[in-house]
Amino acid sequence: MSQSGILASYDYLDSTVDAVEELRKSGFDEVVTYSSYPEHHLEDALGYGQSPVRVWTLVGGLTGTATGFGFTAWSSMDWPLIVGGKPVLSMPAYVVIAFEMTILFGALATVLGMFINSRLPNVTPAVVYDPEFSAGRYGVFVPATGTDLDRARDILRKHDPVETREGAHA
Amino acid sequence: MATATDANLTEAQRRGALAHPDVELHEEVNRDILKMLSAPGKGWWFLFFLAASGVALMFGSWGWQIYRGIGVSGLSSPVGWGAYITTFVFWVGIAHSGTLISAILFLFRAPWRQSIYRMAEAMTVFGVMTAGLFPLIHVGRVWHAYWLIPYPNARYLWPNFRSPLVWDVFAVTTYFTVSSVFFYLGMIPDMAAARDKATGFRRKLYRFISMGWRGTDRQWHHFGKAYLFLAALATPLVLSVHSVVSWDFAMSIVPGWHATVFAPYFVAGAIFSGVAMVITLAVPIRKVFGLEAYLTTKHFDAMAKLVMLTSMIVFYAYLTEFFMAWYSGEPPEKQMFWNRLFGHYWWATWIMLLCNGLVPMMLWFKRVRHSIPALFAITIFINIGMWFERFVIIVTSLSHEFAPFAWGVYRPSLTEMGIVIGSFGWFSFWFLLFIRLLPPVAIAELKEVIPPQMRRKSGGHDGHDAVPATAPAGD
Amino acid sequence: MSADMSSGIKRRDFLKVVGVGGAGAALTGCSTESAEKLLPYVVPPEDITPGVATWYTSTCGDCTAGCGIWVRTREGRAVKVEGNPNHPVSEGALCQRGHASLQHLYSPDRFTGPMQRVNGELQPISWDEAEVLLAQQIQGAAGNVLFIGGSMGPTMADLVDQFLASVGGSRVEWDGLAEAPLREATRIAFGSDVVPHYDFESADFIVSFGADFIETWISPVAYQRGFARATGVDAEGNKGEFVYVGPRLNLTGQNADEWVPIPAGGEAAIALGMASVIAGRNGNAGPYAQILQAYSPEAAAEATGLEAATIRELADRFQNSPSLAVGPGVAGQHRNATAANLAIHILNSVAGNVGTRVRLVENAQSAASRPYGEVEAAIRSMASGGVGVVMVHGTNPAHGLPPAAGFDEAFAGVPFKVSFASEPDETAAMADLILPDRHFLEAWGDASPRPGVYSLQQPAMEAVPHFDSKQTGDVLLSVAARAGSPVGPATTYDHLRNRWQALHQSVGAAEDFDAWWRGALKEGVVNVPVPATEEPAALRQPDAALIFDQPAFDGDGEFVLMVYPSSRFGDGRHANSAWMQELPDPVSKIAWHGWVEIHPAAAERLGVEKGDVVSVTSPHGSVDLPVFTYPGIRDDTVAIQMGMGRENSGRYANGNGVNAMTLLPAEAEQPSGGLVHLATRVSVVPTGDVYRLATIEGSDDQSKRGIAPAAYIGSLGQSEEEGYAEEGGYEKKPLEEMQMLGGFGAVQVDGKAKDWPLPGTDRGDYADPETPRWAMAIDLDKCTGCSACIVACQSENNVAFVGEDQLRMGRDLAWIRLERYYETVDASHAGTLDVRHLPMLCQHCNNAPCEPVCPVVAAYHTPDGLNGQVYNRCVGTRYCANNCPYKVRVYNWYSYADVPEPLNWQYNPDVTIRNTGIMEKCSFCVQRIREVQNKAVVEGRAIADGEVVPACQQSCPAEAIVFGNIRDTSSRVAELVENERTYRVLDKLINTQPAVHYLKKVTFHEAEDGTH
Amino acid sequence: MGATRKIGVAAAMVTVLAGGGLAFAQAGQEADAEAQMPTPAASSTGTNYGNDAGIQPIAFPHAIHARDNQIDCAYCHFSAERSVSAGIPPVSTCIGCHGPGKVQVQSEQGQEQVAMVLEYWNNEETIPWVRIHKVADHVKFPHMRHINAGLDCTQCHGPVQEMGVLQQPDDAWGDGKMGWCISCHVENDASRDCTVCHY
Repeated sequence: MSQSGILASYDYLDSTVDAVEELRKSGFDEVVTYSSYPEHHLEDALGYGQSPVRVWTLVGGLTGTATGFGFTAWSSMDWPLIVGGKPVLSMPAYVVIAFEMTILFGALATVLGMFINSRLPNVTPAVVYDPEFSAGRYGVFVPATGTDLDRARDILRKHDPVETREGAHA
Repeated sequence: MATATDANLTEAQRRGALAHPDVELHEEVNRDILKMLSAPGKGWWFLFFLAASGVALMFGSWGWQIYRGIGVSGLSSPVGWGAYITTFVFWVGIAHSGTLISAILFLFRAPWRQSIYRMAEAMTVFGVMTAGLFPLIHVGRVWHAYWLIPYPNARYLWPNFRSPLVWDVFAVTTYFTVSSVFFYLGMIPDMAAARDKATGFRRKLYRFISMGWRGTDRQWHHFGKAYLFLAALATPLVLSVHSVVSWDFAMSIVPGWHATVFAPYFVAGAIFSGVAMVITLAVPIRKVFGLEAYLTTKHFDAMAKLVMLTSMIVFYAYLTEFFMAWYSGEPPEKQMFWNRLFGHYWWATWIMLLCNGLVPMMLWFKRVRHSIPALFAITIFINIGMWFERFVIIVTSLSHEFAPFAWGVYRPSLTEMGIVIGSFGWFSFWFLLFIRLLPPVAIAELKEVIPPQMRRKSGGHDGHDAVPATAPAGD
Repeated sequence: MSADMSSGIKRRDFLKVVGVGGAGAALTGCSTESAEKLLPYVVPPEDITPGVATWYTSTCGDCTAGCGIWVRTREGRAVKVEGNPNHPVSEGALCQRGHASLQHLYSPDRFTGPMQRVNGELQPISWDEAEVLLAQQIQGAAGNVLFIGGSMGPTMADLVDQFLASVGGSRVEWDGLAEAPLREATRIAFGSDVVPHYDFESADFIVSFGADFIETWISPVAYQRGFARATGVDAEGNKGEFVYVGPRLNLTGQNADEWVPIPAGGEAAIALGMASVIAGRNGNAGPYAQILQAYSPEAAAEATGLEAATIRELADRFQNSPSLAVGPGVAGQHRNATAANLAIHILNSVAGNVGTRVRLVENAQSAASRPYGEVEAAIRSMASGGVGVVMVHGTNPAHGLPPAAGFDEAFAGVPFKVSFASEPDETAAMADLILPDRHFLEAWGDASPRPGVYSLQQPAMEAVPHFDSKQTGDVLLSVAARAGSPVGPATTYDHLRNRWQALHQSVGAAEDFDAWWRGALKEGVVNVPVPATEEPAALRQPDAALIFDQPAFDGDGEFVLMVYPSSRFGDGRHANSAWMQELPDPVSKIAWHGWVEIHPAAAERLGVEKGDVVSVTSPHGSVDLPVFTYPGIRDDTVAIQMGMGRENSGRYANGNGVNAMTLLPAEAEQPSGGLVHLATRVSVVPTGDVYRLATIEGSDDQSKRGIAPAAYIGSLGQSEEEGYAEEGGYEKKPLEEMQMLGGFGAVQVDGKAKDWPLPGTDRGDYADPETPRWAMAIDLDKCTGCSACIVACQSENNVAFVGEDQLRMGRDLAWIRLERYYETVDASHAGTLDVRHLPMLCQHCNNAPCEPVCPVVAAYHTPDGLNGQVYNRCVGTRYCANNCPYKVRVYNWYSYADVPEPLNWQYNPDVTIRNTGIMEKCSFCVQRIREVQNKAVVEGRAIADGEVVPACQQSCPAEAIVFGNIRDTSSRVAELVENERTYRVLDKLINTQPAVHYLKKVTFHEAEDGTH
Repeated sequence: MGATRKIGVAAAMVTVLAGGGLAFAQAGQEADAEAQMPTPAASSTGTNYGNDAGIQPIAFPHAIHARDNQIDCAYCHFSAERSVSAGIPPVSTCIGCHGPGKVQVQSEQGQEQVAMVLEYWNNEETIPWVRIHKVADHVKFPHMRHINAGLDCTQCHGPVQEMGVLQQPDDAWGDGKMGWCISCHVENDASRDCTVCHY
């Protein structure tokens, strides 16, 4: 799903933040910013809430715990063999397995959650992307057409961008 | 020039400015780090050839061992575990620094982790990759080693989940998976950066690895959370893994192994050896790639202090072991520890005590902590000492167990030493590839602690001003 | 990866001959791809069922003791040798050499057929050609035929004598273990030209003047059993005493309650001193009264450095109980050996033991006893050209005689030399014609080991097809016929039957001969009753001049040299056997290589330690050997074992150790003519080299662990609490304290072992009371450390041998380790002696530490209480071995089971052969348990107590091992577990709850319990 | 038991795959057999002498003996009831029926085969039968226990009475692997202790 709009790149963080805030004030809610590092000023400017990734982590971890205990217990009872005079169902020993499964499942679920929430992997080539975004520049993309586009262009240009480009964003 | 006194900088940025006073621009970071990925010089090729020879030596020796039987090692009765398990524990220990630095220090917001954590994480992944081979090398019927993994089979057979070795399989594979994921996750933005600068094959490679990372606000948002949760999960994991490795020993009844102190003792030892190894590796990399601006004395100073702290914990654990043996009053325990100090392997024990207990005490002196050559030398001693620590724990205990008539000694064979030495080649092989193919210093995270460029200079002095969150556009 | 292991077992070749079934179960994969052939019989033998063992009775031919044996065969292969329970000599037991006879039967080094030496090289020829050749040579020799034989059964000896009478020639006998002085002394003392038979069982006080009746002396299996019955403590707490008098503790000496370390050659003085005390009271000395007056205890004390009071006290004890004195055996054959033997006879006689415990019926013992003097004469005759054809059978004088005897030179000069050796040896290496004899398990023969015992030897299998062998008796009969001087019967078998027909008549059996013969074959032995006691023979006036004083020793070295027979190789005849080479010597615990025993104090004087190589030089020769420091030898004596230093034997014997005989003079003792063994002094000089000995001994000190505690005889029968308090030293230790805190389950550690609940029963595990619970009890008061169990186990369980290099690394595979700890052994003082022997095998712990650590449950507990080891599941992490506190798990570092053909024929098809990378250990002979269970289920009955007998128990000559179902309260093992001496090794320390129970050794002194 | 179901599914898939493979292999073997053994095709009674007779020295038709003539298995495999091993009949057992002047075989192929048996007998040679049923060497299979428990020979060996030359039953019957043994032991409440079979 691609949207057409306008992209501006900036050298300075304060310009970028200013641009974003002005855009949002002007009613552009779907502004996308680019940066080469996690810049919380931008996130703040865009007004993010809690990430749903944490739910993935919790669910993954609990699934792991249940799997760890369940599987060890089931496999012990499936063919009960006595070792070392210990009970066939030696739950304390299985805590280790359950713990490791908790971590494993939790971690994998977290990564999965992040990928899904961040729309990764994203292999569609982006038209409006500047390789300099990964080096140090900041980018602001505003999906807009028609008069909105003109408005957005004005706001973006106001904050002294390195350049502006119009095109589609994946 | 950023100064730490800028009132408007975040705490992290202020600390970052202290740690990297010579790094000014985000572009500089990209340039300096990605420069390392350019065509390798002669020195790299020489090292790579050495490492590849080590790999050949290791797999050649292992192949010979599989062909002839495990008997080509020097292992025997009563010492059925020797250099292989020693090296296994050694590498697992090495592997601990990475996740420790990236996860625990991340959670504690330690200011000096950004420059080194990527290298440390790579060490973790390659360390586990090396360590993971050793149980396979060690078992007598490696072609049946997959029986340790619970997979559905027609025989209705499952592994014994009561065995610490099965715990170990779970712990080490979990650790490998999670640390690889962690390593990979942190690298995605940097791979995107590399992609945007690379051409040809490398561009394709990095494009594939970065999976279309653009650095959008949404991506950074979820990335940040995921990274935090992974760090939170990896922290208990890193503590558990070496605890589980220690339980391979502590869960047995062997005098010298069966001790409750083992889990913290091993974790501390792992951090100790891991951080020492980070220093050992960071010193030459810093020199070769000219990363003095990123790996500063402050970084080494901080790591040296961590080494010193863990050294004291480890030495305390040694003393605890000896004390408990004496206090227990049990002849097998007492005699085992007496044998450890003065028996057939006295030299190994004293190497361990000197290298791990005494030598790190030099780090009390600031001059030593700030001398890169001294740190390099000390950490080499620590690496040796920590290998011998595991050797002492494993071999002296087994050679002097409950039945006096069955006491015996163990001498590693040439094949065994070939594999142990080759494992360093195997580790270096991957590490050398890593520093040429992947950014060895975390670009994005470094930028996070380097004050961003601002259009509005704060009045008069040569620094960047803060971003007034609600300031109107000026100029 | 594992498929290659079956290549060691060539079923096809074997099955061509005999039949169907697995010739050995190898641990291969599940492949059915290989085109394995099943070869049935053309006509099935009546007595063979595939998959079911067939047993044949026979008589062991490995030494002159004549033990009756049972040979277990599977599909026609002999796979195990056991003692014949109905045979009065073996009574079901067997020594280590008897078990290892299979190694000679299947020795890969055996001659593949008759050979002729052409231009120095051996060339195969046919039996026809060989016999014709020999017949021609014998005709050409014109009556100058010399037959040098070993000790043979009566039928064989008779056959050889008939042959020699027919073709013209003479026979001499050479046996390195010949007891010529004993026989001569018996003749002088009592007029009976025999080796006496000794009854140990009825003695309460035994004195050995060096006789090693547990390892090698005369009839070790029978004597050891008698000894164990006499000195093992009984239900009433009675225990016979045993005093050992001699300069070196052999294994027999280690089992003594008291050691009187006299200088070499001093035993006559002590025996006479004791006899003089007794005779002074009862006047029984007969014609020796005068001599005894000269040899007062004081005189003996002066001669030997003992206290006269010690001798008097010994004499008192000797007189006051049913007593027996024996000795000094081959190792003590010094220049006055006949006198020493006579002195011991006098002692027995004055104490009234002759006729009861010393039996002199004609043909009392079949022990080898021909004097070396005869061989000396034969050598002279060969050297002077008086021999045209020499034939050597069953003996190896080129190795066994001191070089000074000149045998090699004289033998080499004989125009035609024939060897009947089945395996290569030093004498065969010089022979012109080799006519390989059958192994005794493939041949007919008989033995008469003691009065009234007639024992048959029958082939237990067809001759091993790899070797074109022929029984020497048959060869001789055939050659005699070809030489134109035939001897009566056509075959040895006919000859044997003829002779037994005479026996049939003399015993007056009711059945006709054929029925009686079949019965004899089935039983293996015919017993003719002899009187329980005989008229005590009176001492006769000596008819030879005898010197009872200490003998002369050659040279002026610091040490007296003892050359003693090996309990593994005898005089060297059993050396080419990997089992015997690999078996650690019961005394030194060293395998494969030789050593010289030196007292630690002497070693310190010399500045050497265990393993340092020293040069031992006598006036007759010099050898280099590593040192074994042994507190059980006087510090003025050193000792070297016989039988090693083979050069032209097979692959397992060659090059191990040195031939001790090269240090000895070739001298016949007078008047018996026996070869002197204790005749020279040696100097010992360190060479500076170090030899890494292959030994299983880690430490000889119990290190305060109470592994082999002992009980003072006076403490027996006192309150149980006290008995338990004495053990271990771990009682009331943290374990119980922690249990009181509720930290453990309902594991009870106090009280009797049998009262302890089976672990898991509280949870419902092992709930079925019908399921047996296997357990073992080992009485350490009976165990002598002879090591027969180790070889029996090796034979039963396909335990591979590993070779010296591997054993040196600690990789031996034996499932039983005979631990030997010293508590009090000190050559510097006479008195209490405490050597502890403990057979350490898998303890089958109920709380087995090895089980929970196995990642793949290859080690686990079976419902019938065994510590199971599933070979095919084993991955080889060796964690179980680490965690085994008893160190009884052994590991296949290589594929040791790939042995040269046809050694693999010995493999027991009921036991899986283990490949590389697999852990193994004692299984309580689970295959025997399952066999009995299968049988019982098919027959619809319960298993009786004693029906399951593991190989070690079956073999034990001392009857120290009892196996059974501990859940059955009436079983023998359950009864023994109730004994107050019962303890479980390390149990109090680590709560392993072993199924193997030991009964403490009982001492006559306040015992060190090994815990402090 | 959960595993049973899981494994059942897996087994079904394996069976489908194996079935195809087996058919393929069989076709190949048939060609081989024809090349090696010119004699047997199908007998006049319709009994197949077996499509892989080539590997056996004599194309022994189990069907004629066990089905047509109702000869008990234990008549020839004489030790199955009392031994761990079932026993391969000695040549004398064959001769007991097929000796000169005894049972006459009708078919031409059969006569040829009997003639070969007689040749072995006259030469006093054993017949080198090729083993078809074999458990791994680390597995102990006591025949007598199974016979005693009332098992029919065909339960493990397949419908031998329908076979010409002996062959392994297809995997649908049982693959002879451990899971198969265990399923039966579980069904019949027989011991699942490891050392019952492995020692």
